[in-house]
Amino acid sequence: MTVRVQIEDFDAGAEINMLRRSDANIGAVAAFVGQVRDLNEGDQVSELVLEHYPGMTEKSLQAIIEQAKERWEVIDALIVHRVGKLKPLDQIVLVLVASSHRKEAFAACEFMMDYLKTEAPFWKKEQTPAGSRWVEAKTSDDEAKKRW
Amino acid sequence: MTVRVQIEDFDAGAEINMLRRSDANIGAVAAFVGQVRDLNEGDQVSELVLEHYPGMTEKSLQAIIEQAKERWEVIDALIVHRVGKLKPLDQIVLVLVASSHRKEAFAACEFMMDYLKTEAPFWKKEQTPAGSRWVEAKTSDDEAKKRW
Amino acid sequence: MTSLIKVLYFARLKENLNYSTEDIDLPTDVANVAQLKAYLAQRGEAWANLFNGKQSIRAAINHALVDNNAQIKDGDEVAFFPPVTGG
Amino acid sequence: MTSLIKVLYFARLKENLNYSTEDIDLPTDVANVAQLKAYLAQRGEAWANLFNGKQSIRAAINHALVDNNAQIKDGDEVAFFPPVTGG
Repeated sequence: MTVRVQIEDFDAGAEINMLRRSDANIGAVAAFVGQVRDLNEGDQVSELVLEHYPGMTEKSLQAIIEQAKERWEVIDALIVHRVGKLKPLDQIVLVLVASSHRKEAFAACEFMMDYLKTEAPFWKKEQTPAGSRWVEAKTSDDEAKKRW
Repeated sequence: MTVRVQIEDFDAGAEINMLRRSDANIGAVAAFVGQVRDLNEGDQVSELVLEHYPGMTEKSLQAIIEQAKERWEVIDALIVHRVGKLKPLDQIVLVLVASSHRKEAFAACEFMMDYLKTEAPFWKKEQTPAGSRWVEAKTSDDEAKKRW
Repeated sequence: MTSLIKVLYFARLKENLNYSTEDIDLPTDVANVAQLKAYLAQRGEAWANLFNGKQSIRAAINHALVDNNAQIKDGDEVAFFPPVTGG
Repeated sequence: MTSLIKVLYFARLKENLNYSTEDIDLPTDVANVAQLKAYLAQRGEAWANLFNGKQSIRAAINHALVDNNAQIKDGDEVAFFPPVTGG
């Protein structure tokens, strides 16, 4: 169970292989990769800056993994989240869940993303033709979290 | 939208990168990797042979992607399924779904796995200490499909 | 009028019957999947065991899953197999 | 008895206040998050705009999300920030 907050890019394939090969009781790995889109709220986005709260971020991501472990049979999990300057097509976040069976892996992975979106202290500022602006939180993310 | 049925292993990371980089409107990639477990129904598994129905298999997987596209906003999707001899820790199946948003990507990816498990003509024969046996279909897979 | 069809068997069926594919010239009273199963069940014990209706056998015509009522026509490729176990 | 706490501001708050961190020696009548917000709102227009209750401001004490009723004690690290937008 690992969390990493980093400026550098990540290698989703290498992380998946490391996770799944660690235990032959793993039958399913559910993965999520988030990437920067070139469009948000109808405006062209040329750059994104991700700020976070060092110290709290890591604890918050660890707590999200712990909650997932309490609810589903998670053999191993990983969250990698990038901070700093990002451009469209750059990867932002990787969430992996390894389990014996796919249903548990899918549920835990989606749960972790929904919680990350509403609890982990990251903030996006995006550069558009009209200048830079802080990204607004979405009510759809709060609703996604309430399902669980 | 691609399906591949192959003896060779696949590189999940390379496939994820190829898919996500094709369109800057993609914000979310949901992925599923299935691997061979060393235990099934309480018995040690040393080897698995995957048989399929060439011709029907590819059509069946394409039809599963088409159904997912009708229900969710899928920008691109991929299914790779291996056949032939496999051992514990070998990868069996890769399902990828790229969408603008995570909810659609997760739903379509899980839907595709549930349909693949009950509709795509693959059959597993496993080698255990007591000899070889055909893997029995699970009622839990039929139930997983009925949810959709 | 005769109907010449191709029949394929997979997985456990292929092993139990020791048959993977054959061409069958259908009798005129065999027009759907249920009737083809009944026809095959008459071939002997191994066939009867599989096609007597007690085992869960799936059928496909021309690569599409079908049920027992599906009509079979000249030139069709019909496949019989156990419930699938991929993924 | 005085309570010395550390206060951090993030994202839009940090920019609007032009402040990222400070040490505050709390008055004795400031014992919870709501009272700290009211105390900060008195500092001027930019502060009032953020802490008057009309904006959605999240608070954390010692790295854990808390609500307005959460008690603040000597040595705490209190953070204020907008709703999060990671992922």
